[in-house]
Amino acid sequence: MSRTEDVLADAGPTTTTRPGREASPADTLAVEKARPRFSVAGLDVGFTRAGTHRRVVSGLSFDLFPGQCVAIVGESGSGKSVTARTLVGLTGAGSTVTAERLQFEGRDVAEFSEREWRRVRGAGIGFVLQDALVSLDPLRPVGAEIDEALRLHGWGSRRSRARKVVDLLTSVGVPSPQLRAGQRSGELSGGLRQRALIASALALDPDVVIADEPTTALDVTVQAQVLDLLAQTKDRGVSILLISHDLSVVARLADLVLVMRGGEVVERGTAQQVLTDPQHEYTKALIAAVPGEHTKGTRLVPPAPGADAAPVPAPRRHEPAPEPLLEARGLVKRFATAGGLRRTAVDGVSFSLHRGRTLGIVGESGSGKSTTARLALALTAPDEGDVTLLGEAWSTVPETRRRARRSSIAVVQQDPLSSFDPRWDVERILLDSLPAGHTGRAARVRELLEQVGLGEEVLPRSPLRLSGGQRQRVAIARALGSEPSILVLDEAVSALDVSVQAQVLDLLADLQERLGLSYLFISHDLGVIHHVSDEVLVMKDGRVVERGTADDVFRRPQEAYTQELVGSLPRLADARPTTGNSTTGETR
Amino acid sequence: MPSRPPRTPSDGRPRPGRRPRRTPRALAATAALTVLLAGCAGSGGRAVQPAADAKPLTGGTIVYGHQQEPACVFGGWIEQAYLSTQVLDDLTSLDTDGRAVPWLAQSWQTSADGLTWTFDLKRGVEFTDGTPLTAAAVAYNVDYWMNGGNSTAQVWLGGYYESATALDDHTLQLHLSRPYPRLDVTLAQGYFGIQSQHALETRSAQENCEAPIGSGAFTVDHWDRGQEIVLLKNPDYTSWPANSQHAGPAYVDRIDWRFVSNPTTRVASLRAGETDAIYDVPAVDYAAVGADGFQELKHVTKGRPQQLSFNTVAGPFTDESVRKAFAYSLDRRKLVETIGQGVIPYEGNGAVSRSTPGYSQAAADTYDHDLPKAIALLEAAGWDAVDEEGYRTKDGKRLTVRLPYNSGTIIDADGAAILQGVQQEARAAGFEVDLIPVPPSGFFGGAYSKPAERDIAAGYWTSVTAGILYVNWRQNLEATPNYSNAAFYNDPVLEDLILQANSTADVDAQNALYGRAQEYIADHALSIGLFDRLSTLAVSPRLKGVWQENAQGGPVFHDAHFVD
Amino acid sequence: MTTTTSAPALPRFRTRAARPWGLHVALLLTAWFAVSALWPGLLAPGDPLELHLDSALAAPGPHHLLGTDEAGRDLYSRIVHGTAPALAIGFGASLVSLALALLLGGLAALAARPVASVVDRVVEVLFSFPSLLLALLLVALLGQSALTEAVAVGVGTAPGYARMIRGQILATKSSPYVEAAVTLGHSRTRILRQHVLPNAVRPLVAVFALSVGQSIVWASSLSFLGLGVAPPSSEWGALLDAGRLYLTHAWWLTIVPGLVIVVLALTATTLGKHLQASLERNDR
Amino acid sequence: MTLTSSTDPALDAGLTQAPPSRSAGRTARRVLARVAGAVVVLWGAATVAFLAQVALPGDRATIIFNTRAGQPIERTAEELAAVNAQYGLQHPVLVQYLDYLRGLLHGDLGRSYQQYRPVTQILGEQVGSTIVLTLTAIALAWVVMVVWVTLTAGRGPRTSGLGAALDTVTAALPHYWLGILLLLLFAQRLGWFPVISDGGPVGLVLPALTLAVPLAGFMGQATRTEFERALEQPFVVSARMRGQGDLGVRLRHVLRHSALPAVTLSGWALGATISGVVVVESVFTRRGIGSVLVTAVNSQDLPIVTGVVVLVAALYVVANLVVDLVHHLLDPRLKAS
Repeated sequence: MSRTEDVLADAGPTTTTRPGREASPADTLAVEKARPRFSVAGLDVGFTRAGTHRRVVSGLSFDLFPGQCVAIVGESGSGKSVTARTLVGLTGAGSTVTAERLQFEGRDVAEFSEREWRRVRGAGIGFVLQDALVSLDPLRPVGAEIDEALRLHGWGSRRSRARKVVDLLTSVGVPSPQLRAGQRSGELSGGLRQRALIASALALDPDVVIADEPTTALDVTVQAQVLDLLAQTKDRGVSILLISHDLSVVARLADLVLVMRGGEVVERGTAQQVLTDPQHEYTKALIAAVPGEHTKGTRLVPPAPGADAAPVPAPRRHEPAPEPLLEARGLVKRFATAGGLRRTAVDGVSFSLHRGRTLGIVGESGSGKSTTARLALALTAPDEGDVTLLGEAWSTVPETRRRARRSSIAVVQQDPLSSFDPRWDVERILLDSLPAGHTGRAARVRELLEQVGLGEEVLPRSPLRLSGGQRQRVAIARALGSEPSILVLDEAVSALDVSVQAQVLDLLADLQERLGLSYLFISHDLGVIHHVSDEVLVMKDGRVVERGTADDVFRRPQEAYTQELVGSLPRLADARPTTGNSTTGETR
Repeated sequence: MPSRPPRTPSDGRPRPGRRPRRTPRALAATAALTVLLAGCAGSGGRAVQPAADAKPLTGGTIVYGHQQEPACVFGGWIEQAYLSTQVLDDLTSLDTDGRAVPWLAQSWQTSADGLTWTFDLKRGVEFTDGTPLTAAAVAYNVDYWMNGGNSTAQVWLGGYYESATALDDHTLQLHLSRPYPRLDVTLAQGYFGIQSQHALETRSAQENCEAPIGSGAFTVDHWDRGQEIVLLKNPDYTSWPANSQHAGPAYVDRIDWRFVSNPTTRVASLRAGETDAIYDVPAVDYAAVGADGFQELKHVTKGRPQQLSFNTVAGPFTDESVRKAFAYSLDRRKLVETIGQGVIPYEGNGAVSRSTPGYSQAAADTYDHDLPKAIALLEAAGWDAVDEEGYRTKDGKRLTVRLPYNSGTIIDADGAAILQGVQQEARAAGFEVDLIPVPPSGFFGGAYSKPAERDIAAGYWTSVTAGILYVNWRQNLEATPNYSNAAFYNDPVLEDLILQANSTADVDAQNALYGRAQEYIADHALSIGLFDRLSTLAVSPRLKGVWQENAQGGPVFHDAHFVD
Repeated sequence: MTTTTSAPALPRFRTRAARPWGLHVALLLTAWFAVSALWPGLLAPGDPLELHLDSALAAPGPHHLLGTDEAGRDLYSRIVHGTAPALAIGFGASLVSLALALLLGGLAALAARPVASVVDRVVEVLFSFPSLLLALLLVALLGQSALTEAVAVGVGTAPGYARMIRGQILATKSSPYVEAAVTLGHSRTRILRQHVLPNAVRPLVAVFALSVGQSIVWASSLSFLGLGVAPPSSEWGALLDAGRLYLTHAWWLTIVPGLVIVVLALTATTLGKHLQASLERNDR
Repeated sequence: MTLTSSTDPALDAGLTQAPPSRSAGRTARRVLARVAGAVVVLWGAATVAFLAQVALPGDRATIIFNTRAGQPIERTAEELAAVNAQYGLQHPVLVQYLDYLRGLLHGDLGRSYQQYRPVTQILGEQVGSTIVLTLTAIALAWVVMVVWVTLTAGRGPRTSGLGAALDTVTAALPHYWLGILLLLLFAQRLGWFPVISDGGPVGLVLPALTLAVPLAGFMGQATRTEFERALEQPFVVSARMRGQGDLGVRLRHVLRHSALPAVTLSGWALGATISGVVVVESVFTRRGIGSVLVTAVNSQDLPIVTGVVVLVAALYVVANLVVDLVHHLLDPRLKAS
């Protein structure tokens, strides 16, 4: 067994394989007869930074057969992306890679020179990263990016490459490809640019496509299109290694699912097996933590080990009072754009929020939901319409008169860190949120911490030194400081890992129950909205396209847009039943 | 001073193989840096001597590196006089003995009462615009100066000049109100260059400023401001002065009169062969440049040396014994000789420099370094207390004296260093000298020009005779103001002495009178000398025949020629 | 003029944590400069202006560590004693610069529309003056002295910082934490006092360090042109200018003061960068 | 001919560009605003320069007279009256100012007190040399900076550390010191370059280097940060995943991104470089507006000083326009917004 330290900058890691046991029979699920395109056994990856060595992947093994999709699922820090990069020899500076076996097309990748790697990358293996807005060079036309893949591998002449680019864009379903080839990623919609990125990965017909979070940051409808595109690719016999944090995304595509945590695979099996009948506690918790229709009214995190493991129904909420706490009527907000044009961000939005209730606003990016939140908070004034708070005028009075009343409405933002003054520790942040003249301030701060489930030890710490979940809890505690009756939660859980998100969502449910809070809950995530909301507004292009109770909207959508939205939502239940069609892929 | 390699005899021919092969540049740079930091003496280039039998050439361009760029070619400043001399001819020229010799005037007489001067002009002289030199034109020039055309000429003749008349085409008469026997010598300065009357009358101020029309050996071709003035040979030159080394137009075709203000750069440019001659070799380089085979010319300008004048109407120096104490506190000779590297001559006389006719050695030797005497004088004058910083006080007031000086133009770097030495030495006696450098703008704007603003004035004033005393010491009276009286010293006795001297025709008698005036100034400690102002030139050995005119030490290129 | 070119005053630096020796050297040098400025007698007991006419232009050696000048003054003593004036000018200029920048930048970012746009224009006009040109004008206007030099350099470098402060305040004003404070019902003045100003001013600590180094370089440029502090002050720029005449014979008179200026500027820059990096580490 | 509008909504949605007529109007408005802004800057600069000179100590006529004569003495009233009349200095300041502005509008910057020539003519002779020097220096700085950063940025702690350290050191080098070192070494000792920088290209090398090296260091600091940031961007990873090599990534992708802040700096650098030019022209005995300016400030030649100020402000305005243009070329995203 040998091990090579690789501390050179940017040079590909020197990979050594060590002779050892063959991969266990369980690893090779369906197609033993075909040679795997990737064969990985006992892969360890570590990084040495500032003198300390940290193992980020341990003992990973799998085989990727033609036409098969292997998915690696895990939360942040699970080592899934490092794995993906290791497979193409770009683990990064200061990395150490060892493996019993690490073969591509039967060849030991440890033997690959950098030159060989460059031949393999793009031609043999295509790579799709998340969010083409940043994964395609934002300063170059997408056509040039695709062309680059062709050019680097000596494909054709300049003229023929230009034709090929158009063909490729056509093949991934990009309309008017000639025009699009000349545009930059920033000028394309999210779906189009992700397709262009995939086109660049498929340019040379690689046998393997590695897709690292290919749909993260995409709107749900676009996500569905991209997943379909990957499915078609797979059907052509291409092997796909899919990396995602989202179990429901891999459900559609994966034949084999590996669940990783802390660099180790905790569970492996077919998609159906893993998603419907998880064996490992972590997988179970992960699946349980995904909010959605089925979780409505339940806790996402089991109370404590040893206690009743079954989801406990969250206590029912108060009956709505007749008078709404917050009411918006016909809100319109326009913004001037750089060219001197005006864009209507919010167009005739009305809603009312009652005591103890949760109003969910869901929509894709640019639908105007965040502007609506700001209008509700009176952080910006509507061009038309008005907002009343506790029955009194809110949006139309001057800020000086609003100030005293602000204690009754508070906000939790998406990125808690940026919402804290960087100079302040937690104690100062919380003290600052208390109304003036409050007596027993220290006790109140402790009470707030207790309410959000944090201990006193965080008080002297800077938010920078807290985990994401803790930060969001501090943000919630701050919002509770003035004892508000309404919380505006603007994508408050969107940046969190699913298990942390689950904890925060449970916390919010508890607080609502205990304090009788009303929530204006804004999210792009239909599952979250379905989980938390009593009533739901679906927004598109600044307008409310559908409204109703959560169940009505999500189960029986009336409008075409809502139907499309709900239909695009990947579900765990979509898991592929078998891996049978991977053999058909092989015949290509 | 680090040692210098011995001179090698040279045959003037290129010596293949003697030049070291060029090493890779990086290596050379490193080596050079090492040499640089090792502090090896600066011999960037040694002059290649021409062969002993080198033949004189005609033609060619002299690249001359000068220090300061004046605003105009003709004017009242010495920098302008240097340039004017190339382009304009004076009525007279000065020979090495300080006597006037013919130039545009081939002879002249003074009337018995000394009030009328008659000049007989050279025949057949033409200005470069084709107009002839006539007595009327010269008379026009004199009136032009006196009406503001040249402020320095005005200062010289003001109070003496009455009128100029042309008796015929070639006979000019100047009428004076008082005798001025040294008029012929005075007229040899560059401020008295004769221009074409036609050009003065018809051309714009700008044209006459940039390219005055005279009858000189060169004409102004053009002026690249900030870089150079290009002078072209006047091929029809006929009016060379009597002390010229050859008859006929200039040998060289052209002079690039380049402005290189930094002294170090000037020397380096000469060594590198980028210039053929340079003005004002810094004292520190003087010996090395000469040793490396360049010809050096040195001229001690006549007139007022670099000196310190005391304010006699306000401040501590109104007390004569304080002035004397100041003089005794300084070891001026040692200071000047150290900082001046033995090149700049020490000058004890504050009134006129050693090269000025009538110079008084006695006046120069009045004050030696004598610290106890200085202290005794101060204590006698009531400055008997010493404060915690070592300065003398009187009635609780510190003995502080302000010494503003114009940095850059009037006091050069060496001068500034010497003034700092003065400050340091006077401190030993308990003077606090407040050195105030004033940039030219402030200086010429009249800052520190009033009695309440300064205690000491530093500066020089070149001239050809001790007549400069008249400029510097004439009383400053309501009716006849004299702002050039830097000591603000109004003393009819001194003024009488000077006026008497100015109008004394006999040279020895005149010099005796001037000497008495200098001693008067020294005895009353009105002004003490520091050093003589030098005008130095360094010339490439390829260029021969350059000499310094005797009025102000400017370069004369009329006789200059290259050799090969 | 609507400028899309933003002020370059504060390029973002990254400092590698793995390179602390740079910081250590800088701290050591800071200590040295501090002692030189406060108690020069400790490091150089001799009188910096004392003439040793017999050993003029002596090369660096055991007797005179860094050699002597044309009047035999000891260069080492002069450099040590010149620290105080050099630093005083650097600090003074930085104070003037940042105070002016704070005023202009603060007005541009916080004042009512008409005032702010007038201030914007003023800053723009000042910005179109190269620093040295502005400084030259001021020196001519106010005469030649250390104070003038500090003011001139300060005013000359202020517009860049003014833009930086304006940007900083605007960024802070629209930051989520200020918005969060608004939703807490805090008053404008409280937010300004509590969040906007402290956070906008905080990076200035690092900028100040950078600015001191820069100011000393600019000030010495003025001295070099003969428009700065005049000899016999031992201010470094003045030393350098005076030594220029002896460049080929006594290189130490020019090279050494220049080197000291460079080292000081580097020290200030290093400190500033580390301060900035540590602030950024705390911020994000 | 009939105009048909596209009825394909899918296509329409993709084409977000505004109709040409409106876009032209917008462009015209933007250009107008730009020009108005430039005029304000020029007017402000001219005014500040004028006021500064009016506030200068000392009587202007005296200065004009004394500088011409080379004597620092008081002048008589008659002497001064003549000079005052010649330059209109007897008028109230406001009248002088209005005269000055009127002249500016006609491209007349006045007449030099000392040289008796139109300032435009004086500056016209000098500005070429300065612009050549400045542009050469900026170009040289770019070349040096790009090569150095591309070679050293993001290459492991030792190499990048060395690269960054050199940036810092060079950025801290004062022009006068670097200039003197180069002059001493390469002109005086080695004789590779002339001591006096005349018009020729060889004489340009040392002055341009003197200006370029600190500028390269300064821009290098900003570029290096961006460069290393860009190297970590996902699009770099995807380019490498496509088979692009390290140098290819650096040159084809990263450089363009990292150049943006340096482009902004270049506009500012023109100002800094002009400050440096004043010093460099002095060190290398080079003609140009720097040396004219120092001479003019010293002799209080008001029309030249104000002329230089207006000229530099104009250069600044032009430089910023160019920077904007280059910005748009490098980053087409700006056009859209």
